[in-house]
Amino acid sequence: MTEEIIIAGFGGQGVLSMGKILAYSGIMQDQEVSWMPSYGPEMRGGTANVTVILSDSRISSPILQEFDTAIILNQQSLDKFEKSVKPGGVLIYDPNGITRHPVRKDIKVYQVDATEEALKMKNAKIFNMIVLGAFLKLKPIVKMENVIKGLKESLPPRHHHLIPLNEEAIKKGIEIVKQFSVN
Amino acid sequence: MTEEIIIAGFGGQGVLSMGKILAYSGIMQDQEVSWMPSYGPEMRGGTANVTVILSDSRISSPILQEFDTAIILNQQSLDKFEKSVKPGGVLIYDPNGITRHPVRKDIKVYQVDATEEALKMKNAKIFNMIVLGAFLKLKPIVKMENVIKGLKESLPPRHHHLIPLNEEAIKKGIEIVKQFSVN
Amino acid sequence: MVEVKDIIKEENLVYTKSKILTDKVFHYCPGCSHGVVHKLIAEVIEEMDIQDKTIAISPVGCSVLAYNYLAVDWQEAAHGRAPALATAVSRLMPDKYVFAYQGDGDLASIGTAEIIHACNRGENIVIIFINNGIYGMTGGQMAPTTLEGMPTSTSPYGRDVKLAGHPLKITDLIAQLPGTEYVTRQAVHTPAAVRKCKKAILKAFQNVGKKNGTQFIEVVSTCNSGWKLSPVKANEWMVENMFPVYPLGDLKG
Amino acid sequence: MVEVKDIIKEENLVYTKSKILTDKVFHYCPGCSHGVVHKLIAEVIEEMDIQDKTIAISPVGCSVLAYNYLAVDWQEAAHGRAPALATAVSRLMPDKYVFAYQGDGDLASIGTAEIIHACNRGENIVIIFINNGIYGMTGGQMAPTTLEGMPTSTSPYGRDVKLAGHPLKITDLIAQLPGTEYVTRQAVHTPAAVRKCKKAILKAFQNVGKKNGTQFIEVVSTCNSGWKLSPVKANEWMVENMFPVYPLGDLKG
Amino acid sequence: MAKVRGAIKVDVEKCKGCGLCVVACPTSVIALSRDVNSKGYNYAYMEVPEACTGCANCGLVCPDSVIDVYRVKAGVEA
Amino acid sequence: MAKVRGAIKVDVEKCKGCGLCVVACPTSVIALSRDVNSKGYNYAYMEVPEACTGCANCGLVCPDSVIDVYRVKAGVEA
Amino acid sequence: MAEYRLMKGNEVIAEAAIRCGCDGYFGYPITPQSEIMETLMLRKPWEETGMVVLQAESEIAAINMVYGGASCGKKVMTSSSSPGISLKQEGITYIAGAELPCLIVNVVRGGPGLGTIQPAQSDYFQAVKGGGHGDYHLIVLAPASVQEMNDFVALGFELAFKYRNPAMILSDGVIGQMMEKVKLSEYKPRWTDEEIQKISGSWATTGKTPDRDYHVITSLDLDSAKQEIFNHKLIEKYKTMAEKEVRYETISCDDADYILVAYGSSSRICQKAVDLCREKGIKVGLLRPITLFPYPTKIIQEMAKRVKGFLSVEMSAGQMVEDVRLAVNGKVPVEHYGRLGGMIPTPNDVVKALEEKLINVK
Amino acid sequence: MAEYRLMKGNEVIAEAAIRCGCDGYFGYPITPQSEIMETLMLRKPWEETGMVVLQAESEIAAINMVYGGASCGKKVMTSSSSPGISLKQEGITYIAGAELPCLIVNVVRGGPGLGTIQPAQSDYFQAVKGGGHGDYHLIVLAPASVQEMNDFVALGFELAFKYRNPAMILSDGVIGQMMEKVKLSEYKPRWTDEEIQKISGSWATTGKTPDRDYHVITSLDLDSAKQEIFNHKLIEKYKTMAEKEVRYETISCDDADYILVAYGSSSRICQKAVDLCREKGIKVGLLRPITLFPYPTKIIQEMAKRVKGFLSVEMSAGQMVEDVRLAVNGKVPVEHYGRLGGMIPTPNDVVKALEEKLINVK
Ligand SMILES: Cc1ncc(C[n+]2csc(CCOP(=O)(O)OP(=O)(O)O)c2C)c(N)n1
Ligand SMILES: Cc1ncc(C[n+]2csc(CCOP(=O)(O)OP(=O)(O)O)c2C)c(N)n1
Ligand code: SF4
Ligand code: SF4
Ligand code: SF4
Ligand code: SF4
Ligand code: SF4
Ligand code: SF4
Ligand SMILES: [Mg+2]
Ligand SMILES: [Mg+2]
Repeated sequence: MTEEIIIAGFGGQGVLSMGKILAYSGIMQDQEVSWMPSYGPEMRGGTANVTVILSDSRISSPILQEFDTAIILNQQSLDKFEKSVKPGGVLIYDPNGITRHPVRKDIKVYQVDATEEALKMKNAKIFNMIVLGAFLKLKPIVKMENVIKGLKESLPPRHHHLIPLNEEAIKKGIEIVKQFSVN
Repeated sequence: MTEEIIIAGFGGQGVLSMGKILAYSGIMQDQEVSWMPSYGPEMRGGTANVTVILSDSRISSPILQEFDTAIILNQQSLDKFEKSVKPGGVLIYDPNGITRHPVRKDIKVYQVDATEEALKMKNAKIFNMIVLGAFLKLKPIVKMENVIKGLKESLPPRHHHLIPLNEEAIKKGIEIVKQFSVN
Repeated sequence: MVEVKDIIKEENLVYTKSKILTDKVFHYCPGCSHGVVHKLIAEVIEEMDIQDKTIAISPVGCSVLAYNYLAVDWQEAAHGRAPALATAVSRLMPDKYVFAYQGDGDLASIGTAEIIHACNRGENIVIIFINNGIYGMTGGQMAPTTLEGMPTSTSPYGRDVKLAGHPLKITDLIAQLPGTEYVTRQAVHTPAAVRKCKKAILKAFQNVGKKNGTQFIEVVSTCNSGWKLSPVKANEWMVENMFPVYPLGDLKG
Repeated sequence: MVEVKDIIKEENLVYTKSKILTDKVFHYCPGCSHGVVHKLIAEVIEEMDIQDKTIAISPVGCSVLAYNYLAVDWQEAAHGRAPALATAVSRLMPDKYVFAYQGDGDLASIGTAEIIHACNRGENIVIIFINNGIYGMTGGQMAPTTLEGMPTSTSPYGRDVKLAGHPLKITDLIAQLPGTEYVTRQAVHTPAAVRKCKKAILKAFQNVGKKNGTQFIEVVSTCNSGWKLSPVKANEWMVENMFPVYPLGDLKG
Repeated sequence: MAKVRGAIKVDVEKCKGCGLCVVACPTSVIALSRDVNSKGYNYAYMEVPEACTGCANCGLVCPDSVIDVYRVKAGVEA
Repeated sequence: MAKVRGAIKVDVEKCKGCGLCVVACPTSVIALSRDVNSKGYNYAYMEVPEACTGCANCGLVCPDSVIDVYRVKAGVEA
Repeated sequence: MAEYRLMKGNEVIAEAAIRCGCDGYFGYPITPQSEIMETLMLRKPWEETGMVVLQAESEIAAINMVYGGASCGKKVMTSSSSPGISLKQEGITYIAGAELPCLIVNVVRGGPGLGTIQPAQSDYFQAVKGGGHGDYHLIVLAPASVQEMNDFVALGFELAFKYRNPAMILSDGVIGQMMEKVKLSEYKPRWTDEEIQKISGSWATTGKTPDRDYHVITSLDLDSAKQEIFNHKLIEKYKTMAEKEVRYETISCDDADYILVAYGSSSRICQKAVDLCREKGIKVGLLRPITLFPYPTKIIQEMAKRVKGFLSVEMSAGQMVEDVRLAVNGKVPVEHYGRLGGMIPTPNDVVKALEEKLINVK
Repeated sequence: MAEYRLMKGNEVIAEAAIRCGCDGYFGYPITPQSEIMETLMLRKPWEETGMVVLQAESEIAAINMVYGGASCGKKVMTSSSSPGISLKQEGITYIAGAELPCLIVNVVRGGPGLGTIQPAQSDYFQAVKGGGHGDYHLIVLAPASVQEMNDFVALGFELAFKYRNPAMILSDGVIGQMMEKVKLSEYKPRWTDEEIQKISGSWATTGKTPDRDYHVITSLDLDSAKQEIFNHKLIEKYKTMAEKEVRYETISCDDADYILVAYGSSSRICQKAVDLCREKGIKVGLLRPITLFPYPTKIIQEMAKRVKGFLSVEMSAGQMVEDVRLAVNGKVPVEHYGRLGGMIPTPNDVVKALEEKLINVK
């Protein structure tokens, strides 16, 4: 099994840490993983993306042009990465702020209203966990228990009390993700 | 014609400028010349030497291991360069301060008491011109008129009034150089 | 009652962007002091009508892309070396208005030798020194001007003066060099400060015309990203913490 | 009448070469100040009995071969970088007496950033700064400390301050850095000056034991070769011309 | 007697919502919108336009030079 | 009453004839020789040995550390 | 399992330094490697192992601090990225000339000049041929994974001390910024003074004790004859390294008709390209040099006897390809494929280049 | 006759700079090349041609002054010797990356590190392969006589401006310190502002006038795709140079069985070695590369078809020999003979090496 994922959005949306938790989850179930961010000069704003690979065997290139799954959190990223999803692959996006929606018909497209849901849950910080939940619903490649372990590893101990909240958010994501029909 | 010369002595004895005048004289009679000094960090004292080549044809290596003529002005230089004179070549030295005299019998050895003569002439600065005279006596490879021209070119104009004095010194050198018999 | 739409008319315009500024959107973080200082330089160039005589040198730092924003000829220096470039330009084209724009890492750390010697030689240039007490561009590392106890990514527990030394008041040293004519420390956190800072920049550029030495303007600045504060809070923090160490005012000239 | 041969006896010896000095003959020109300062450092090390605790850093300059003369462990720095080496040594071996020996080209020109930052960090080291106003080793070029009007091989008509700036009083800047504990300016042209200078060096080394900051000793020196004067005349010239610009005395501590 | 009235025009797409103009305004004219522009910033706007005197303080401090300030002398109001 | 008498020993081969000791000597003991050593330097020597007080000034200023200074307390001379 | 961590290559360098008993790190921030110093500062190893961590005023100061520290027989290191490494060249040649062990990490970004902060491999020549003046070489290790970022810190120090020669880890923005799972090394204590005496006691400046002559660390010899002898000593040292220290990895080379030669992040991409080729039925193998100096010349010479061609894949305009050519010496064609300026080749790009440049050539 | 002067190579560099209309020199003293700046200071060209001469605070400042001056379309230069050139590497790669013309003189001395101040040729790699980071090249000219020290100043500037690329004169202590007779160039006036407009008006920072967009001199492009395009532009430029600018001299090569390849002062020694060989009846020729970048690869490839072997003679541990090998590509043996650390080979040494390494090999 190899799953090649791109997660892309604004800096500050938790793109990198979502990828990190996913990768850690993979390690928890003894997989090979890689996490390769885009990086630039340190300026607030702008876009960020990370390529995450989970695999049962040695990972060759950590940099990819095509992905099994694209997790898309803003318009620029959608414009950039929609075409990079492998035929038959999955694209998950948060429709908030999106004016030009996905058009590909050879892939499976899903929406997750994570922004809205995070607002409802009154915690912007769990936005990315809701998105992660959506992904896990569609691609249950890591077990929830391993995600929780991954969270533990990637969060500093002083933030461990937030794990239940994160778990809740993931579950919310699993719950609210819905197919988007391209027409 | 090619004449390959080493001039060696203490820094301050005018070794480099003697070589320069000789080289300039060569230019004055349309020869090819090269002048290659030893160099080191800038500290008073120590030894200095310069390799001068005058030739009717293009000069290949400006650095030599063997010389037609060695002009030697102190003990260290004698110790170092006596063996570098080509068989049949010429070694000219000032015996002042020399305790171990030349020993080679396959070369022609000459003495010039330039230190003493310069003292007599009450001008330490012409010491090297006396030595040059000695050389020219033995190897009249440049004409006196070209030496004078060479002097003019190598001395800054404000020192041109010293040229007659230098000429006199050269003549003194021509006069006093004498063969030294190695036994 | 005057309506807003009646006020917003060409003929009533009293403040707008300098024509020296290009249309490009600053890449700076929201609220970054760099933008304000850029604007002031642009206004001075515009008012002095020296666009054709200005040669600007940008540093390596957040303002590395400053050349995107002011429509004057630019040279992009190596990190810390802007004063060397400026020296050559000013000597080779003595009638130009040459200014170097530098951050605190650029000027007071890697470029210490270059700034001291350019100022000591009294090069006829303007130095604009943006002291935000941090390395903005590379992600908020400690600068020589970082305050005691101030956390940065390379002093996560606060600058420990035992390990890293005290904040370097480089402007105080610069002021003592006979080559500098005008040395001042400004800020741009309030409208009044902005006005004063602009006057200082204007004076510096005007002085360059008289060729009496180096003009040095430190602008005590915020890097809200590096400081991990909102822009407004960053200004407050600066007033409270930076100003005591880097008091505003003219040091010379 | 006591005969000389009766006086010259082991038991009457009152002054001789320090045991820390090796048997090698200094490569320095006759009368060069470097020799005197070497001797004083040797005497201090001997008197403090810290040969095994001393780590010396030599610069690139005439004193590049200083390691031939003092029997302590030496590191030969790159030109201008002695303070960086000294910083690392002192931090990695905090109980050592680390000193860097630097010329004026080395310290005040190419090495400006390194000396300012080492002093600003307050590294626990001694800096011995030989200011002879010239680049001795490379044949007498202008140094940052060369006096106005002073001829050198790169200012053959005398230093023109319009082109080259004023002599840089780097020690004055150093004294203002909070990291320095003791900053003094000495000379070695007379027996009295030699005695004073030695006291300063002793104090500096002793201070290192207390770890309160950087010790900085400028020795206003002659380079008779570079100055093209006899050693005796060079001392006179120094008193007349160097001292007014570089007045002797403690600047700090 | 004439009173000075002002107004500002914010380049909404270029405003980064830093809020510096908000605190700089002596008459509390400006606020940040709840809406965001296409870059995701809550841009500045005149919340209390009638209080604006056209003093240009907001323009002076705006790091992104996105505020134009206008001023007129208006007649006394009732 | 005891008078202090001194003497110096110069390492002639290592002396560079700089003359600094000559001017440093308060009692003008030292001069430079007319002879040179093997390096060509006119080395220092005691020209007026009886004037030496062993004050060590010469030693202090000698850049090449080639002067040893000796001192004794001697009886008053006639 | 629990022993694995998910970390960035840069973070791992810092962690590995602490764990291998490094005595001192001296650096200056630059993207994409600032996390090395940041991680160290966060970890505060001075409280734990006594390791010194200092942010220097510049790369030049940093490399000269390393010079000073290495002179004391200490395990010291620095890290930077391309422009900073260019600034260190004088210091590096001094350290090589003084025969000192130390570790230098270059997390390469695109050049020339300020260039870009994205990954590149265009500093190969500088690292391998000598960017500083004079005849010297660094030991150059090219990690291709985060795990190797860990492993090569200790290995770099080991080789550096074995040969009294500076070692460089030539990494790039990909390996520095990416996270992978990594098994960190066990903690090794820093060397005690006694151990330093044993290892480097014959030359290190630790203070002259009565039982030994004083030590001098220098790269200077004004006497050219002696300087030449010293240079020959260096040459001999490099020869020994070439005999004993060459490291490389081969993947699917045994039956290969064509060999991709690639190091670091390029080799990761080439691994996938090998798979793609094999799927297509093209017999391709990958030679991954691990030591770039000494270079795996012999294995290439041997391969050259039986393969049809080599393709050197580098994120550069063609640098390592020269070393491949020098090894192959005309036996079979050697071509180069590269992406530049921070761009990263794709496995498909590599396959295409192989076909165009070597396979489909009449 | 009267037009000939007897001058040191270093002095000639200074004189040639003034005469070719150089606008500015920025340097820092270092042996064996300090005479360049000293001669300039004595000549005071600022009074004569307006040329600026400035002693910088360091080599780093000097190269960055050159960077600033070159950005203005001015003819500017610097000079140094090996350690100083190492310090300039960051500046050099910036200048190459910003595509600026300038002249850099390296009067090479022995390394590594502080090494010796005697002549050497061990900076070949640094000059030719790129001592700074990133994919760039300098135009490298190797004078073998004082006359060429004169000629290559103007030539260096000419090529630098033609290609908007930094040019380097790679000389050494022999050529810098020796005097030979030299015919100095005629005085050419410095370019006027109008001429600069014509030559460099499309890019130089001379002040933004209303008739043009403003100019930016930079080597930065954060967008890797654009940076890659730029890198390809550089590669194309270097290819053009390789086609058009290769310069070399051949002596007695027509009937030669063996070719000595040597540049700069080594070539002078090899000239004599050729004579010695011919006296002995060995047919030897000398190929003297004048441009080291671009390298005379083609002529070597041609020669390789008919000669029995090449000997690269360099005052280095074997650097240029790699370029000879790359050209010969295995056709015939290529060997290296070198002296190191400031030592200079003798013609006899060269003959002996030729016999041992190439002729008497079974
Ligand atoms: C030689 C070199 N070293 C380091 C860097 C990395 N670098 C880029 S900007 C910067 C510091 C920026 O800080 P500052 O000068 O204070 O400017 P700011 O971003 O705060 O405005 C550094 C270290 C570089 N580009 N080149
Ligand atoms: C990087 C570098 N630049 C220049 C030099 C040449 N150099 C050697 S010593 C020196 C200056 C010496 O002057 P100073 O520091 O004043 O020492 P002094 O000889 O006067 O004691 C210079 C420029 C060098 N060795 N390395
Ligand atoms: S990082 Fe700091 S200095 Fe840089 S743009 Fe952001 S706020 Fe400004
Ligand atoms: S050149 Fe000057 S500093 Fe150097 S040894 Fe001679 S007198 Fe001393
Ligand atoms: S112009 Fe003055 S009053 Fe009006 S919004 Fe701006 S700051 Fe407020
Ligand atoms: S100061 Fe400018 S950028 Fe900031 S919120 Fe106000 S208008 Fe927007
Ligand atoms: S001071 Fe020393 S070296 Fe100089 S003359 Fe006197 S004894 Fe000789
Ligand atoms: S010891 Fe004193 S009195 Fe005697 S020679 Fe020396 S300086 Fe003169
Ligand atoms: Mg800053
Ligand atoms: Mg000096």
